[in-house]
Amino acid sequence: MSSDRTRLAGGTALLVAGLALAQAAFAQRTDIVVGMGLEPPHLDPTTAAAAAIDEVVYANLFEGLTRFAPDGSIQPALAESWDISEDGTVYTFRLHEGVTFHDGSTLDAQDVKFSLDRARSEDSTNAQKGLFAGIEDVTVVDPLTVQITLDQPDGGFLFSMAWGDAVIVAEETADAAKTAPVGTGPFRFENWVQGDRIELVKYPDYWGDPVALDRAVFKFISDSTAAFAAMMAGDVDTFPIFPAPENLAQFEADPRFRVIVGSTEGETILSTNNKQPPFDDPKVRQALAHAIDRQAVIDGAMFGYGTPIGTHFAPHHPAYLDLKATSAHDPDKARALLAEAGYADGFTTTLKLPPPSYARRGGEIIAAQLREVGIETEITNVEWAQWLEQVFRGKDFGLTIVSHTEPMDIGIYANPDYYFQYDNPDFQSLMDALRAEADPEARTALLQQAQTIIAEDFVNGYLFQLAKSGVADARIEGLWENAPTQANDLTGVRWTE
Amino acid sequence: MSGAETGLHVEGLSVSIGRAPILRDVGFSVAPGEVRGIIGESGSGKTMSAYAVMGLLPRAARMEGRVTLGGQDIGGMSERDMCALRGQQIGMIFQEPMTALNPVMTIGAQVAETVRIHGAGSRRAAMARAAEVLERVGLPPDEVPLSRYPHELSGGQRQRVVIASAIALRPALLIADEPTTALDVTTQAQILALLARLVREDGMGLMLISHDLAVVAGMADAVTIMKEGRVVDSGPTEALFRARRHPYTQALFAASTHVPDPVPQPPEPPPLLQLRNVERSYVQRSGLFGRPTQIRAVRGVSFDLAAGESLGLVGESGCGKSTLGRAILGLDPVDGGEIRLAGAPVHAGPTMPPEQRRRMQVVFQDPFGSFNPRHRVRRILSEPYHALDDPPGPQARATAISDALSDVGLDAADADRFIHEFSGGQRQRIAIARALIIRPELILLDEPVSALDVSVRAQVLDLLADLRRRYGLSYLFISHDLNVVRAVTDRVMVMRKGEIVEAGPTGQVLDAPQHDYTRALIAASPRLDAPLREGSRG
Amino acid sequence: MLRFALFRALSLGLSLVAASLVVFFALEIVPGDPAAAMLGVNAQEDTLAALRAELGLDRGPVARYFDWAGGLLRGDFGISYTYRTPVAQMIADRLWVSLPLALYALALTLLIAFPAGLAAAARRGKGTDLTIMGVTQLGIAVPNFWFAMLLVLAFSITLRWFSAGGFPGWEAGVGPAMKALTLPAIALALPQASILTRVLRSALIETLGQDYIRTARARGLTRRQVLWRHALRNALIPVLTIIGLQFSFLLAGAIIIENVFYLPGLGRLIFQSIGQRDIIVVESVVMLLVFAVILVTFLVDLAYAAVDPRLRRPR
Amino acid sequence: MIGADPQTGTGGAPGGGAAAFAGLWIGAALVGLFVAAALLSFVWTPYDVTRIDVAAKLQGPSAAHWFGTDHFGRDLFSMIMVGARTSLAVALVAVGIGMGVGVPLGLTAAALRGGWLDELIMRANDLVFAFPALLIAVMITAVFGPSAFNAILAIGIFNIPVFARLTRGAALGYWQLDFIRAAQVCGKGRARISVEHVLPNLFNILIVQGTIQFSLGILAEAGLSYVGLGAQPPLPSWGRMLAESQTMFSFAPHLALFPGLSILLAVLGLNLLGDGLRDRLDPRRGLAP
Repeated sequence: MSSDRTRLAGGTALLVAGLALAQAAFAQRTDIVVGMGLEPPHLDPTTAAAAAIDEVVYANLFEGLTRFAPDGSIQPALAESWDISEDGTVYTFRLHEGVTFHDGSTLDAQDVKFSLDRARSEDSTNAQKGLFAGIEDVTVVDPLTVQITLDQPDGGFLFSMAWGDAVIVAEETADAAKTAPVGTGPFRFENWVQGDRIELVKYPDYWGDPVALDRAVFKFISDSTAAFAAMMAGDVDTFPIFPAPENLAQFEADPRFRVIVGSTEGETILSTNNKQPPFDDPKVRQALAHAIDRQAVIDGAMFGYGTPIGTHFAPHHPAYLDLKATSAHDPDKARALLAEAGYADGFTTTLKLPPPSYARRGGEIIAAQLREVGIETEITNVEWAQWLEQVFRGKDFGLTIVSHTEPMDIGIYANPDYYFQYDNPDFQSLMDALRAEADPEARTALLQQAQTIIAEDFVNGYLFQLAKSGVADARIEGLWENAPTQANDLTGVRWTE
Repeated sequence: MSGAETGLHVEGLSVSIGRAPILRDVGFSVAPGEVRGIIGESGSGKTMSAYAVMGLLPRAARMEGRVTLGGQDIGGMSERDMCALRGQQIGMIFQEPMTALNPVMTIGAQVAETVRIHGAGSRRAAMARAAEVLERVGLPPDEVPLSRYPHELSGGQRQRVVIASAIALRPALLIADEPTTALDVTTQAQILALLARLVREDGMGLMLISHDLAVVAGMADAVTIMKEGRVVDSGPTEALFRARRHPYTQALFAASTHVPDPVPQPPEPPPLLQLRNVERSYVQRSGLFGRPTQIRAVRGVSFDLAAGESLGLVGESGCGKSTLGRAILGLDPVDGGEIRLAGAPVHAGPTMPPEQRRRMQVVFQDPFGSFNPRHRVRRILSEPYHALDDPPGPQARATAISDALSDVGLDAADADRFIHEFSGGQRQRIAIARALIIRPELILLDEPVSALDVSVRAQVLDLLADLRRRYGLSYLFISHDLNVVRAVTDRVMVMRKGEIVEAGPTGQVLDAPQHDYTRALIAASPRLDAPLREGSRG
Repeated sequence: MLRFALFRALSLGLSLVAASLVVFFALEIVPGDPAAAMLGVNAQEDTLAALRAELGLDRGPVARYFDWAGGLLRGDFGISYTYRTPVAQMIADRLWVSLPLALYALALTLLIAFPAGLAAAARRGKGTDLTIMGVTQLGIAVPNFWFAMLLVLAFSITLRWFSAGGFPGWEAGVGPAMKALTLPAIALALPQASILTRVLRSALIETLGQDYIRTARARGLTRRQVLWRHALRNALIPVLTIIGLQFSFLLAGAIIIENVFYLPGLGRLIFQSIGQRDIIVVESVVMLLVFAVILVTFLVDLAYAAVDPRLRRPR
Repeated sequence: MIGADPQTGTGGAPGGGAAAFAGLWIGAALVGLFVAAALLSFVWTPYDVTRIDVAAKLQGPSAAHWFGTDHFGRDLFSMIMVGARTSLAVALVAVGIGMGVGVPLGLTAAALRGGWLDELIMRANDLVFAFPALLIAVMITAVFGPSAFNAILAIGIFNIPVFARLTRGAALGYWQLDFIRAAQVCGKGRARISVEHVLPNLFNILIVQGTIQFSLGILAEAGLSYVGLGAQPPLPSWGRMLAESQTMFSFAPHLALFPGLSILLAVLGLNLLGDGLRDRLDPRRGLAP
């Protein structure tokens, strides 16, 4: 469809919506404007990493075999149920009946096979191709049954299938998904005014429980001030991840708004280049850890929102171990450790900061704290693209601050090529063991052991768990409190008055 | 001078700006049909008197005295009433026709504006009236359409447009402030004739302001001579010219007719400057979208200038005399022919050898643009040393500078002053001193006295003659003023459209011109003895 | 005339070629890989290579320059790396915000500057003049983004007369769209109007000192008539120059204001594209803006001729 | 960030006399104040601007903190002082680049007026002029990353054609004058005449334009820092202070007030000074009677 027609259609729809709104002036509102900081580059979650894509389409437009529930647990989605073979390598999924795509075609097992094969193929551009690495074969048993064979047991397979990158698309529409996504969710794509907003409308033939909203608009406001103004002026109904924690107090004080503070999977860390001298010396890393006052960072950068952590693990997870004491704030000890390591006069290193305010503000505070113990930092603010290029791929950095938002990602410490370049064979074999282990209690023990190792090796400076601090009109209910994955699931959202 | 009901009467007019008096007790009158010449050198207050009559004095000025026009007291009139009066009762024309017209309005609209502004008819009627008036001033619409813009007209044509807009409503009084000063002599004669005709036909009073006695002499019935804001002499033209009662009047006459003592010529001098078939053209682009056109400014000019000779080059503006001067100085290359100085060819540009450079110097017309305002006189005078291979040391230099200054009648102490501290005449003396300091053989004088008042002009001409005598200099004297050329040159060449049309000993050429153009030039030149020759006028 | 037009067109074309070379090769060395930016931290090397091939990034810069420049000539700006939509389409959408905003701000600028400049020139040295000059002095000195913040605080957050930003799109109607552009246009226009007022005033005062003004006064025109009939048109030349510069500035330089009001305009597109290393978009937008500036300069040249007959072709 | 056109500028102060005089002195006083603050900040500020004291954050103005504290508990007054240093230094060096490159280019173009080098210089100028300053800055920072140095470079590059055009235009006027011709008659070359005769006469107009570009530079630096393309932390900069405090504007107005007013007053001061100098050092004084 040409964009003119799109615009025309959008205009008509808006007009209709406006009329409907006028008629039902006192009735329940059935539309919502959701504010987001970043605009997605496109709308195909299976070919890009951008969180913004999932924040629009996850659970709203696209669905996978399984899904994350608001509490982070794994729930069935398109798969009604599943069986796992004794040895844990064969998964048989039973699909819901009567599921249709937004173009009217019916979802069947062939679509599941296509989606998974596409994601793991040679020329796949799936950003999380690793999720599918264990799949050996996907077979269609019958139109509503699909069988997936893994090369080895994987305790996290259902979890992997819940990711936005693993949603099910139809072969006919997959290539057009970037600009005209066709999924199975309760909302279908309607319009995208680039640079401003994306509009979704209710899909009447949705297979699951009908949703309360008729219309959802995602509005992109990258500037925190503008975000504040937009909330205050009523242009936006909710900002699930409000970019400026400093304004939350004002919203809290205003009865029109409700502040929703939950947790995310984002471990915010002072990432340290373990291969770059002097950080290859554990004493230096330990000094670094003791130089940091986590609470000051949380207070200064996040205005108090955030949970301090002592290791790379989400505090809300049952297996979490509180190891903060290992790296308690102690500048004197830090100085002593530096002197022991031969840096009595301190040293100078680089601190590269990506755009989010936790990094930019946190970086300034940490730079000041490090200066107290004699470590000078040269701050460089970088865009994400540069961060990926220089820091993540080029490993050209001393320190950086970043929030690792993938759920359950302690496994990155087992990859010696990962950008902070921590290479510990003990930890690596521990992770291998975890991967093969299905017993929950044994897994917890292994996970706690892993947490302790990286905390005591002071691999990185562990700062805090990123809070999900959102704002919403007080009359809206059903928004996610926590963020087990990057999503704005609107299926349960409704206006109360 | 009887009835107070008609004409302009100015009595006891004093004007001051701040605490500085500009006019002091000025009085004169202009009867209907009368031409009143107001004469004075720069700063005499003649223009300010005109502004006082027009009510166009600067805002800061304070005025006292009585000004009446046709019995009406206009001195104390409100601005509103004066606006109604200007253009209707009094018209005024100005010195600089090139800038006196709005460049973005057609000439028809500007003439018609006088009519429209005083409510005399519709737009259409006003344009018709403008066409009539323009025809009357010698710009018939079928030759010069009303839709022309000022830039498409010559200076003389523009001045005619200004006159048309001033007389469109047949005012009782026309004020002309140096109306021909910026024009060539032939054009000047035409404009003066036009003004005389209009005065006669309309019975207007004309207040003709000029620094040039000769211009006024041929036109005015009565003359008022002003100096430093006061009237020093006044009376009917013939009587005043004959009597020359006031010392200042005498001085003015003396300066205007001044001829320096002749300089003896050496016998059989060798040629110093030789030009053979010199050609010079330049490309002109008219306007933003104009097609560039080749202008042949100098066409096949040949002449010899002997050592110790003063050679005049006369012609009207645009005839190519300045272009030729630049080529001789080696500032511009020639496109054809050859220029030789002391036998060696002159090449333009930095390749010109210093021994050639030091043989000639130049004095320009503009006493303001001729000097770097940031430099002291000492540095200005030192500049020609650049042309020497072996410039003198500081001691010799200081001596040379004070000598040069005393040669031109200035004080050695002036070397430490900046140029803006000097008057126009003093600046021309400094320019001469600069030209003199390296003792060149040839000095090119490009209109050196045109911008000077007559009394100063006479002194500078004396100085030039004196220096020539003392140092055996040769002059190439470029001028548009026949009287000046007659006073200071041995031989003269008449130039027209890039060609020399006549050349010969000065007296011979000016008294017995052979070429028509020379004759026309001489006929157009205003003559100081006009009122005396023609006898009294009506 | 024809020769001049050809010469002008040729020099315009050469400027554009030079500009395109500068833009392309300056941005060619921008660090950062659009493919990496799209695929994020967990991307695998083969995935990245596949994407780069898909985007045509595996080819040499010279080949890509000719692709891009050749496309520009045909009006084909290429395909955005990140959005995978035609760049021309994206630019057209954004232009529908930036261009009206620039025109709106320019209209406000003219509406403020002309009366103010004329009033100040007419009453030179009087109270009106001093007041206008004082206010414009402040107007020039105030950073426009700060002024924009103050406007949002006053009119959006406190008074709630205008929305704090965003753009409903022209399909929402001309009224709402213009309303959304009002505060940004004011924020842009105030400093520009201050500059133009001062330029107009000094041009008028300079013109009022010309000989032909004296001639006109001698014809009996009042000060006011002289100002309107003679001074204004002659003062337009420097004013046109500034208006041309201002339009270019408003079109290209509104980046900051677009950020404050989160308007989906060209300026924000540039920032966003740089962040995503969508270099082809950056190159095309920069080229478009440069083209606009060159074009405006050319139009201002033509406008001179309309105002000043001396610059027209001689008859 | 416009008004850079050399031919027109922003006009003289009204009334000429008293107002211009007052403007000159008010301007000089404001500029002097900021320069003094900037210089003083090298040796002394009330507090260390790099010291973060989160506990003392967001305090309003008080005797201890004259302008209050920011969201990290840093003393705003100290930051304004150091910010003055950043702003003035960036703008000054940028003007220096513009003059240092633009003036020689303009002089050369005027000396060789009509020649191919003149044409080349002026076309190159037009090309640079076709890139709005912000675009240059965006491109430079896209390539080299944001820093105060790159901001200087961007503003400096933008200044080059401004000075080149101004210099050429004014120099062309002088090349028409007879004293240049007199110097040529004495055998002086174009280069020597440019330096000896033309350049000194351009000082006044260069000073005036320099002042104006200086004020534009401060605005530009503020704008660039505001969008994050200017001076990087921890070095305080007025524009970044505004950007960082923007979200706190509604509950801590002093954070936006003082940096904003600082920019306003510094630019105002420079403009008043420039206009005053323009009236004082009328560049045409030497040219016409």
